[in-house]
Amino acid sequence: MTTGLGLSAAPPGERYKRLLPGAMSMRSEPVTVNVGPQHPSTHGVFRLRVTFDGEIILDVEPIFGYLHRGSEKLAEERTYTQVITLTDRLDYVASMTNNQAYVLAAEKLAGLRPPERAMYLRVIAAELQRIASHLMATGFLLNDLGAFATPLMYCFREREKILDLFEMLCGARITLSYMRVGGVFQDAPEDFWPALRKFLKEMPGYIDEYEALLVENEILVTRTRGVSVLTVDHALNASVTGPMLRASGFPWDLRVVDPYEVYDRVRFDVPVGKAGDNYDRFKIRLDEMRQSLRIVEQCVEQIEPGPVRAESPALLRPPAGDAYARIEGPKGELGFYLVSDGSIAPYRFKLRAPSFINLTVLRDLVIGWKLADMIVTLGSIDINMGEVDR
Amino acid sequence: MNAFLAGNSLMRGLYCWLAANQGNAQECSPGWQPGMAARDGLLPAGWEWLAFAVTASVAAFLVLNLFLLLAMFYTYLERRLIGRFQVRIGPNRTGPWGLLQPVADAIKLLTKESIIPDGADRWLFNLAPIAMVVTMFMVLAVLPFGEGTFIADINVGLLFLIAVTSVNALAVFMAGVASGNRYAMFGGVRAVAQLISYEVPMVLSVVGVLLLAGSLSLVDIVNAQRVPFLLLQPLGFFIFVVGASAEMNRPPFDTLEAESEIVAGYHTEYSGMKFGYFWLAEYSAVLTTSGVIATLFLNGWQGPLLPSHVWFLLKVFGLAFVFIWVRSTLPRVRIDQTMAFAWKFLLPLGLLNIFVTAAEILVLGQPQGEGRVFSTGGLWLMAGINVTVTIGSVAVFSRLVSLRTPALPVPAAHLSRVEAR
Amino acid sequence: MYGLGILSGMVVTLKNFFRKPFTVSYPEQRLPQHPRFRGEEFTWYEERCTGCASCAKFCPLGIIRIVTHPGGTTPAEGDSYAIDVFDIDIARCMFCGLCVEACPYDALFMGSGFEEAKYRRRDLVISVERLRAAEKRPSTWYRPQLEGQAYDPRRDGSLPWQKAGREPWPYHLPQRPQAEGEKTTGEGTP
Amino acid sequence: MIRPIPGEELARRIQDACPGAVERWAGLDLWVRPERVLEVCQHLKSDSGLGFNLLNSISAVDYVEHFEVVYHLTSTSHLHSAVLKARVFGREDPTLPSVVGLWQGADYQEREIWDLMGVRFEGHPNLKRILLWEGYPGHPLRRDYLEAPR
Repeated sequence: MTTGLGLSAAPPGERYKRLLPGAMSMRSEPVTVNVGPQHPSTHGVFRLRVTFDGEIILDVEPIFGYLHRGSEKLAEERTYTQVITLTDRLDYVASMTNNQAYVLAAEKLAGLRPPERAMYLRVIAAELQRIASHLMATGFLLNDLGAFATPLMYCFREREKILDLFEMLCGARITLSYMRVGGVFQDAPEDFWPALRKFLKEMPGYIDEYEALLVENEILVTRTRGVSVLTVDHALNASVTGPMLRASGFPWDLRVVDPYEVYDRVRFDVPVGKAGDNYDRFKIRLDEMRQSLRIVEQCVEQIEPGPVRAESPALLRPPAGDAYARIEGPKGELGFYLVSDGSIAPYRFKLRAPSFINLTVLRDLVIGWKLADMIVTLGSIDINMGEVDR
Repeated sequence: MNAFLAGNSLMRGLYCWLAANQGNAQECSPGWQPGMAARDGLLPAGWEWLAFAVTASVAAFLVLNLFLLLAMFYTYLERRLIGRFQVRIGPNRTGPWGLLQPVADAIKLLTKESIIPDGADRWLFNLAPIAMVVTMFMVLAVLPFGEGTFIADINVGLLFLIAVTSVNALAVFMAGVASGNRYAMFGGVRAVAQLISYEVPMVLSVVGVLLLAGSLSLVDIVNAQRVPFLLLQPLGFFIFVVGASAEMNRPPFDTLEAESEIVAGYHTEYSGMKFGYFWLAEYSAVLTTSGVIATLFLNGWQGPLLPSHVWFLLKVFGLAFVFIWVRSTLPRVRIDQTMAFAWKFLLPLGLLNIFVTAAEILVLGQPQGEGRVFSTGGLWLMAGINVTVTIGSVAVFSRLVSLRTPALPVPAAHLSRVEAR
Repeated sequence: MYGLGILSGMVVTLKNFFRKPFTVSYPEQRLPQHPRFRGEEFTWYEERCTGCASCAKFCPLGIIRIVTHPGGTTPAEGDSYAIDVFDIDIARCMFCGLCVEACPYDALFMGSGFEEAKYRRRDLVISVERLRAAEKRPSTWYRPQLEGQAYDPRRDGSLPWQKAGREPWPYHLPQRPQAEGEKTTGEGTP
Repeated sequence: MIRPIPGEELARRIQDACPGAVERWAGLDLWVRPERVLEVCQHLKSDSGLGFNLLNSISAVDYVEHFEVVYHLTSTSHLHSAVLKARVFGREDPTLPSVVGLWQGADYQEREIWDLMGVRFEGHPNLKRILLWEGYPGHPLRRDYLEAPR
């Protein structure tokens, strides 16, 4: 595996001519540009040191860490409940799924089992969050494609409704802190259910609208079909998970292959792409939104009244040991590895950040393509810097 | 001098008030017959040049400032309409319905610090915005805004128009290269490639109009349109509109300043009023280009009932609405696909259009004097043929031409080694 | 053929052109706020507070500072503490609501406001005087019985503290006794 | 369902290919000798009965007297998972063989562990700091790292 270009005394143009026979055909010098950390479409403070031959990318080195807040270190001196507030801020457009993955890990560690109703509420919240996260991803991907913020605004309009639902659930819109080890904090209020039903009724129409807006658009198709193809072998080898892996055509969804909470009681399809190009990565998110809606609908039908929180002490002291719990997050396999030494704070708190690991393939995907493609590919990976840098 | 004033109601009044005398009695004294005493102007005979200079300056001043007001209103309109397309409100804080937003913008830009980067070429850097704005305004010199309302009706009007609008490629390139910024460089280089490429199909598309009108003068072209040339030249119209949006770097061809790719492209480093000039040039380009399109293809200022100026403005703003609509819908075309679209798609279609139009003129037109005239039935037949040709050729070319370009082949050694499953 | 997909997209944007904008002009118009909204200012019932500082201990950021001295003795409740300092530094608060969850006597609630912007950081520290003087608009986060009474802090404003007492049932037990003035649960819910 | 392979079973299944590599097992975990990690992983990946083709995550834990590096592996074809652990002693220069050659997904994760925990991975082609900047003193996720340098 080659990352970077090694040390070479040859002038840069010569070096690239040797590495990429097609490059530097004119008498020109490679240009190195820092795309980011202040750039409109790097999705946060993210830097790509890119070497160009004209518009063609010869080499990319992603550089990050600008948003590194040391969450893993901070968690070591906070109680298990307090850590939930830290997980909110990891992938800040998908707080619910972060909460969910963390409380699953802590429950595994402490040997707690949440009541049924809590699990249903968690699944409903997580699937709504997945829709919200995919809406953000789709909107920003289309914005990166140059569709002047219009699809983004449409996506935000629907995301707003989901945030309203979250406000009903837990009083916050972004940093939710809704789930607790052993359940959820509070049962849904009575006005949540009609609002959720209304949303479920409206949303498919809006997804149709997104499809009509740009899915068939010739410009979009020409720009994304066949660009930055990720093969299944490569994806698996690079630990790529989530919509990116499924877009490559591999039906790997932890909700199906390793069902947690109540996913074994709902029926849904796993959409897969064909080619693994940018178009499939864009399209698969629209398809997954529909499936998420199906899951929420079934959960609303199945949910029964009951307690929403298992009895547990206010200060949780799990027995010494370790646990790794993972869920299918909106961006891929979201895992938490917790080590307990029997005290009130986790001894080690480790996050398997899907967008961090999905970034591994960025370099291989964009070399040889053009500047504009790189931006779109980055958008299609759907990174979130809060999660990448932690 | 007389050639300039013929049919020009915008300037004649002032000119005659200043310089009416025996020599120009034909134009200046209504109801004048040979032998009658002519009206007398302020200036003595022999000072017509001064009268002409004053008249031209006043007319240019008026037109320019009215146009700037219009452009200001247009920036407001564009932001407002894009807001509505995006299901939001748009600027609504300054003044009633936010109408004073452009004024606020202008004040903001004027009071901002104008930064010149260290690595910039100061001369070129300062010159570029001026070059950009000036070329945009020069278009106004030949546009007929209404019946008899124009600054100059030169007999090579269309050629002048094309020549002047191509200068903005130079301005953009100057800005891009002089900034000493790599994003600006990308923008500048893209500008040269794209703006020059789209000149070609654009020029080819107006050849059809020329053949039909038989004149390069824009006033003559308007007068020649008994039927709007949109009907007779749908293919030319399509190519011209696409080419024009590429020339103005409007979406979907805004690759020069593609904000998601190269930050702000060629004007990345500009601030304050220098940025304001680019901004002004870009927005006013929509109005001037819409004016040109209205003149060439939509009957110009002609129209029933309403005054000619109103018709012209209506057409301009109608076209501007379409440009805004397109901007709020379409994603950006990649630069190499933009180029491929110009050379592989628009250029052959432009040639086809010229060929078809010329053939139709030969077959359907009756020779009269130097040119040919058409019967009404002939014109409708021509429109029918051309619409069919347009749809057919676009459909055929969509199948024939692929705009996709493959990636640069990358040897495996340069990428990560991937073991099979 | 090129153009058909573009046209279908343009129809969608035109359709949205005639829709009502979904954004609101903030200071004049406001989005409806759910009573559970975890707002910026805090609501504190001094009568119920014993100065145990559970909230301070549970705060993930440690932004609550409490200083007490032994207060009076009432025959029914025994010794109590009087609060000297109750500083909440909302400049660093992330409104997670863990302090509210921790309070064993239901003396502290999240508020409902969100317009606490100040020019100086030190103005963002809510002191005990401000807490005493503040209008009581508790969020129903952690107040299921308020929820049941359809209490809306933005509409109903102040609330007598007796009504904000801890609900009479342990929240984790499956059987939930009927709280006073509460609607039956399960009605209309799945 | 993904079946977690207990440590004992996993030890039995790699016994033949890598004799002496296993240190101990407990529950679902299997400890291997740190210098044999690459060899064991190679076997886990290439053996047709095991086929661990997806490396979920690599984590490192600082137990003060030793570092423990944890590999979570999954096989997408056999639908089973395993937890592989390796204990590295010494605080000066703890070293493990890199598995980047087997799974590209280990690239950033190993760099992250080197950056934050200070466990070096031999054979990693580009073992640089990833979240912190070059020249940052120390490895902040270690338990004895008390405060950031001024």
